[in-house]
Amino acid sequence: MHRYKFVLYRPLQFLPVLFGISVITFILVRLIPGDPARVLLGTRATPEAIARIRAQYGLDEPMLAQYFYFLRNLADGEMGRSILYKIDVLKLIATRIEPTLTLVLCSVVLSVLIAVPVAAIAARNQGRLADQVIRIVSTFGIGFPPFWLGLMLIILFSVELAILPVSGYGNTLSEKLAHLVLPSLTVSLSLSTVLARSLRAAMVEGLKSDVATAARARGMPESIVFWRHVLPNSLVPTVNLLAVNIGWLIGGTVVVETVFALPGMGQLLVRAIFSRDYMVVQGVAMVFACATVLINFLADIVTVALDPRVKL
Amino acid sequence: MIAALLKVTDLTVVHDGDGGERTLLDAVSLDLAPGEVLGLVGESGSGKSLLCRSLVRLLPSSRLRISGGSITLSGRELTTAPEAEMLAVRGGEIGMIFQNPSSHLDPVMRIGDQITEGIRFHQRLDAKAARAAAVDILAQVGFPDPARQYDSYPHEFSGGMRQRAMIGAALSSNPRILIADEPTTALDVTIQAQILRLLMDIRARRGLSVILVTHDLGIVAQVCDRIAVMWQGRLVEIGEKRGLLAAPAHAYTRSLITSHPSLPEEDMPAKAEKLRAPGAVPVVDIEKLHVRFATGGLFRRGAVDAVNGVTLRVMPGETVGIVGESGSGKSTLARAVLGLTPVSSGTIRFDGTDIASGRAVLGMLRRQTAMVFQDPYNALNPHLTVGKMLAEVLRVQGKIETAQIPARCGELLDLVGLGRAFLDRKPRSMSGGQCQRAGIARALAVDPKLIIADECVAALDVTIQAQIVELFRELVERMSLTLIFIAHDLAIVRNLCQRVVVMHRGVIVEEGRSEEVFSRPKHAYTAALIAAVPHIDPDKPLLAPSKMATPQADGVAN
Amino acid sequence: AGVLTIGRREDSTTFDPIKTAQNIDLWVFANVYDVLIRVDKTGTKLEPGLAESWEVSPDGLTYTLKLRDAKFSDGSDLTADDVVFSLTRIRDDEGSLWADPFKVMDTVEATDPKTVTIKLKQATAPFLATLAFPIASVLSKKGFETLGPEKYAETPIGSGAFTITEWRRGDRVILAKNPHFWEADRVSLDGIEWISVPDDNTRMLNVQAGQLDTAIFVPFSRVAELQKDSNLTVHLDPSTREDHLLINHEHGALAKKEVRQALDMAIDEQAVVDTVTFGYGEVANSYVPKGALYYYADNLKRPYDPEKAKQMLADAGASDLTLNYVVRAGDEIVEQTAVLLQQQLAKAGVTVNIQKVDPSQEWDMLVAGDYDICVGYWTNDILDPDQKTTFVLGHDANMNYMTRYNNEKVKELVAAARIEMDPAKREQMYTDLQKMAKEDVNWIDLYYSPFINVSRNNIENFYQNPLGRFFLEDVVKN
Amino acid sequence: MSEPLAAPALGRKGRFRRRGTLAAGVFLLGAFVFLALGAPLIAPYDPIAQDATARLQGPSWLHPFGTDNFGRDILSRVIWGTRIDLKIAVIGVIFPFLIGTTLGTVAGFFGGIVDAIFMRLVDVILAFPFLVLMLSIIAILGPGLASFYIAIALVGWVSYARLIRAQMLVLKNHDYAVAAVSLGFSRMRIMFRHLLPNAAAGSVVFAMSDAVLVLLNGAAISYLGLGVQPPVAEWGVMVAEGQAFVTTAWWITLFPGLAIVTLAFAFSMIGDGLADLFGVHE
Ligand SMILES: Nc1ncnc2c1ncn2[C@@H]1O[C@H](COP(=O)(O)OP(=O)(O)OP(=O)(O)O)[C@@H](O)[C@H]1O
Ligand SMILES: Nc1ncnc2c1ncn2[C@@H]1O[C@H](COP(=O)(O)OP(=O)(O)OP(=O)(O)O)[C@@H](O)[C@H]1O
Ligand SMILES: [Mg+2]
Ligand SMILES: [Mg+2]
Repeated sequence: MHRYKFVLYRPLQFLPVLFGISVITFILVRLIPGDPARVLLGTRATPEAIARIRAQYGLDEPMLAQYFYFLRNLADGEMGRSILYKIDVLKLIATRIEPTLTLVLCSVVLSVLIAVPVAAIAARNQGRLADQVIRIVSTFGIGFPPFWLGLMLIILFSVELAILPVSGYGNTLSEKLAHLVLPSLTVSLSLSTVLARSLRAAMVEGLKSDVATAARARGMPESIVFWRHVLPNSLVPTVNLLAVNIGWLIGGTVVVETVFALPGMGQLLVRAIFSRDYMVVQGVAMVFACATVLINFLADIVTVALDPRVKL
Repeated sequence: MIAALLKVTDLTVVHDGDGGERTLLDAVSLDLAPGEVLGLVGESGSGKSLLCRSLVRLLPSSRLRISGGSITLSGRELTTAPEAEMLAVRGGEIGMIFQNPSSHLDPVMRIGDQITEGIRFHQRLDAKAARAAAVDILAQVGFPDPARQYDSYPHEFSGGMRQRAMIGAALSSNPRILIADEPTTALDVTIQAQILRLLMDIRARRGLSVILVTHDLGIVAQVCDRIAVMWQGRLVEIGEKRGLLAAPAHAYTRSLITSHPSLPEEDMPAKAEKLRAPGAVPVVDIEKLHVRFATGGLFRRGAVDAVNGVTLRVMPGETVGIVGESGSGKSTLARAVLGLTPVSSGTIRFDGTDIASGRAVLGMLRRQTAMVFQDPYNALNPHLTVGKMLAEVLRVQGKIETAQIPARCGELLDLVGLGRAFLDRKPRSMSGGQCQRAGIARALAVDPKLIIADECVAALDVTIQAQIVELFRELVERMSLTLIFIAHDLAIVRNLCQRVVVMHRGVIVEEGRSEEVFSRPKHAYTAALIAAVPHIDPDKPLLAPSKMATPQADGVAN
Repeated sequence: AGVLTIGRREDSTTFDPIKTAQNIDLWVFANVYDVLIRVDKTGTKLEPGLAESWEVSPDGLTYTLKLRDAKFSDGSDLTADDVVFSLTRIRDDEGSLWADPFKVMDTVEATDPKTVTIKLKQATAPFLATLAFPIASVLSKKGFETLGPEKYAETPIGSGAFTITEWRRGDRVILAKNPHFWEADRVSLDGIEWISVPDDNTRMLNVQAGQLDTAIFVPFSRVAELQKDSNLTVHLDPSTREDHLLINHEHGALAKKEVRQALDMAIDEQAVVDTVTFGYGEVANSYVPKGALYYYADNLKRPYDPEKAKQMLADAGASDLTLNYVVRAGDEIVEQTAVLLQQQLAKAGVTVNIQKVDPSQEWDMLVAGDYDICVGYWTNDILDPDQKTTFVLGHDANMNYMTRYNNEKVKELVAAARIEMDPAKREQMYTDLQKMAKEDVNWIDLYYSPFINVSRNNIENFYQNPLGRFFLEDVVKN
Repeated sequence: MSEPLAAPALGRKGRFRRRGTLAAGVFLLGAFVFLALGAPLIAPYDPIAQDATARLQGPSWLHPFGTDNFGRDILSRVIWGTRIDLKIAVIGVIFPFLIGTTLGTVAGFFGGIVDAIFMRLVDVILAFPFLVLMLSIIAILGPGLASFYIAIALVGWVSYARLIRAQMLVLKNHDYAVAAVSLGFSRMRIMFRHLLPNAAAGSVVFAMSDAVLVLLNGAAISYLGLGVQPPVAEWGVMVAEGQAFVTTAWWITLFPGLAIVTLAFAFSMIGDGLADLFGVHE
């Protein structure tokens, strides 16, 4: 089983990555002009009030000292306090993490569910009408901004047909799932396009490959050739593509969360950036980064599982 | 003659291009009796593979089409049979083995499952029974531990084992006819011999009919009953092998036979004279060379001793052949000599200077040596025309003035027998042989003292092979080159080289004048190598059965 | 009966009244906490809240408030101690964002369990109005001490009409009717959900699809369409919001009054009202909002006259004026105004360079004086004009709302008006201030606009007063 | 053994079909370039001229694509927008391409410690929430195209670098690379003259789909309020601004949206065509 031994040491490589991300976020958010104290106080701010708030959150200290506190907190498993919400950042994130996670998860599942059959149809009808139609439709999927697509989906499914909730998240599992259908669909429409294109290309190659020829020469019908030989061989590059895109996907949830009023981390992040809630930006960035790293790690495991040749 | 099992009459395959039809198979007729082995030979592109694929109606492109003739299998017409019926014929009646097992086996499916798949589909067995049957087949094709090896993946096997697995897959559905399209071209001689023997074994055990496609007349001579010769889409000649080899009717068959590089019977002492006087400085002087490659990951480190203590001296003007099975360290040795691979220990002296002693030496080495690579396509930059490529080398080497570069490029092409028209060609539009010549021209552009040719003919057609060998012979004579010629084809080395070095697992097991080594091999391994070469004379049988070691399934591919 | 769902742009940030300055929070406080003194529905008069009655000493320094019998949502009695605790906390807590307006309090004492006595350091006319501010909500001292500040800020104990049962962060705040509210029989709803739906379109669609009962922050562009929907009622409730164009008086030619006047004339406020507010706004003629206390209706409205403006600029030697217009990104209204003003000013020969920046950066630039013009808006927190007047004209720490406007006479008048206790005299003073500001063009008043909310027809009495308070205790859901 | 010689088995008709895709893509792109260059002549109105009498009008003969809330002609704005959007797509791709290709080439070629450091850097950037980076860079440098380009370049190069590096790792072991070493060519020459041209095909194809992603990123940034400065006509901004009117005046969003899709289509056709031509797949 030594092909999987990277599972043991790969996590060590996360550390420098997360460290790098913490440093960059830390510097970056503080380079942005704007002052959290001022945002907090609003138009009625007075200089004394601002100075008081800055002192209270240690914003008047030198940057290096602030970073040091940040690291020290991190070592204690804390991420500091939100200036805007006045609670611990980790607690805050804990209340917001679920919708984002489920959205990403549903989107990935849905994208794969869309991409595989679509790519299969396109590849098996390469160059024919079905293929061309899929190509054209998928270009639309990629070309229209998600905030527009999302709105159109709401108008169609929630207002006109009234079969799905307009926005928000739910309380029970089934409610949540119902609320996630349209957001995931919005994300999937663009993600699945990317996946389907790559998958189709791999499948077209696969159908022409020696492996397929050999299977046909053994008398295997086209369906077995496709599903048992071509598809498994096409999945590896697609999984990698998915992994690379996951960061982008997680980032992309921001817009979708806003359109669909999902109380997730993307919304939290945008509001935190605009109100210069440094600790929250940092915390969310770290969580996003961890998620990305973790998902890439999972993708590596899946790759190894899918392709016995791969060694990492 | 026994009633034919398979009968092909006037089979014609055309290609529907935009410029009209092109006939690829032109009224080919042949038949195959039960239990018979038919050898199909012919130059590259003559339609051998196409013929095989036509038999099971698996044409490589939708633009190809069977436009006439008939194929009958036990009296059943196949050209018009419905697709569903063909599913049963493919695999069930006619099994196929392909040239390149690495690409035809599904890399992500277990070897055993690929065999089971056919069994379950054709024989409708349940999973358990199918598995048992597959294990049985694996045992039949020579897997020493089939129950365990069932669960292995193709990449975990050596090339020879993969070819066995491929044969196993073809046998899985118990066909009556086996079509083997160049099943051994990618393998080295010893493995080739094993595979051929396995095929014959199976034929004997199962009473299969076999169509064996190959380039190598030696192979057909050894294992076939009848031989069919193809040339430019036509079947130009077919007949019982002895008769055909003794009295070839067609000009192409004759040229095939003459260009077949067999090991000569007697010593050829003429070459000995050319050895230079002793005392001259050796061009290459290798002493106790070790090249070790680290393998594995962080926790389980390992190492391969690719070259394990080689000492070798090559004198100016000498032609030295290095032979040995795949993986024996030949290429590594060559690369080390040219400073292309880091050396673990030992010294290499070029013209008396240690090449590890500084950049200057390396520079000199690069200006006085050149390498010709095994794979003619990969060794040329696909983006450069032959002319640009040569000009660049000449410019970087700076041995002649810029103004003379174009003229020199032309000369180089003349030297390797390519027309000047090739200056503007890119590798993609050239045949393998032409690419190889361009590669040689590039080596000559350096104006080297030493050329190392690493298996530079292995990938070529016999006829082209013969041309290239001839070219080298000429060059050595005309330009007083020193040549190190690496190959696993013993016959060629025997023809070209004065001295031969036999490598096995990173060490030199035997070394000496060619004629001596070949006629009186001292080392058992050398003997095995020589014995494994299929002779064009059917009466000189391939490899005595006793020599057939059981193959080991240890070969984890690199 | 029933639970009222309200869609709004953002979720609350905290329920600790002294730790936020965001309307989004204040508007919820109003129905969770009660205040001593309330502002009425018109937003111009004070009325009793938790304080049944109050007395102000003739020197204006001592306030005596009599508390009514009221209970917190946990059933405990509301006492003078709670009031003392709440008011001193605003002044003294180190995390308080509102300490400044309460620094004027010298002592706050519970003279008996139902009486609170506040002594001021100096007479301050707007003090009562300040007590009506949601910031001055009365917290439960005992509750605060047992729960601790953090927990209390999440699920507070108040004495308002509703009480918080759950806060799903980022999503919604769920309120239930407070049975202990002293006016409990006035309340018809079982509860309220404040739901955050950041996207304007989505929020409107939610109401249209019947998934929300009401939505606030209806964009001007959607009013006409929503009015056409027979299931919906669009509420255009008068507000104290005024949009204005800030001018940096310290930048070159802008220091000249004539130049600023010329700019005012170059701007066609009516066009802004028509284009940006779709006609739902009204041209502003004073910094005091229309309908608010002491608003001077006859204040000067400078006519739109680009030619004259051009002439005046030329006379002032500023004919090739180039202005750096800082625009807050992400605010549709502000961006649209910018596009419009740019073109209008161009007609008077003024080149306007738009510089779009994110909101907190905008604020930095204003503070640093790194701008020429910039659109801002203000909504009153309290009914007294003093707060805004001080910020805008009174030369306090804000450089007169970052305009750097400087007129000593105005400054003195602002200070005098603050301590003038006679309403008639005060009104005159504010009228003068409005005239003077207009003359000096401290900024350019653009327009007043209503609060626009939409509700489904089964919702009755959904109303927001000009200070932004929702009277949810009166809402009926059928 | 004849397989490698034969170019992909294609009839002339097949070749035409593929070339046709490429040609159609190039033609479409050419049309956009034409619109961009000829905008002053082609556009019927001034793209920023407001007309209070013609606000929010639906498509008509006078205004084929309708007008927006300032009475500006959408058609003219879409045509003028071509200038900005082509620039965004091109610049937003070229810099990441150049940076990514160079870094990827060097990392892949040298391997070892250089490559290890490089890969960690790539990991960091990949794991870094794109939006945080984008928003903060725009906030630091101020909104506007320049910041957008810089932000895109800082992030976008990673994809190219990864692609090229992977290719390099394979190609540098190819015989022709080894041959180049043995002929005494310098590393620079080998990396950039011999290996890079062979490694770049995949990236060029990817660049075509990347161009679309860049445009969409621009639109998303505009949606969050930090796009191009008004009153400049840019498709993403137009779609984002039109959001307010999407249920009442659909034409404000639809036409610029279609423009993005059409340009996307052109790029993707070119990408597909190039992929077939080079024989690479994404
Ligand atoms: N898919 C295809 N489309 C068009 N022509 C093809 C195709 N496949 C093969 N051909 C042509 O058919 C002819 C016969 O090819 P085939 O592969 O049968 O040769 P072969 O004798 O097997 O050669 P080799 O020994 O090199 O394998 C060649 O001229 C080849 O160019
Ligand atoms: N870069 C490398 N890393 C690790 N192992 C290597 C490397 N190159 C070669 N080897 C190993 O070194 C051994 C000798 O390889 P080499 O290529 O020299 O053999 P060869 O005799 O040239 O074989 P062939 O006839 O197949 O070309 C093999 O076991 C091979 O797996
Ligand atoms: Mg063939
Ligand atoms: Mg080798």
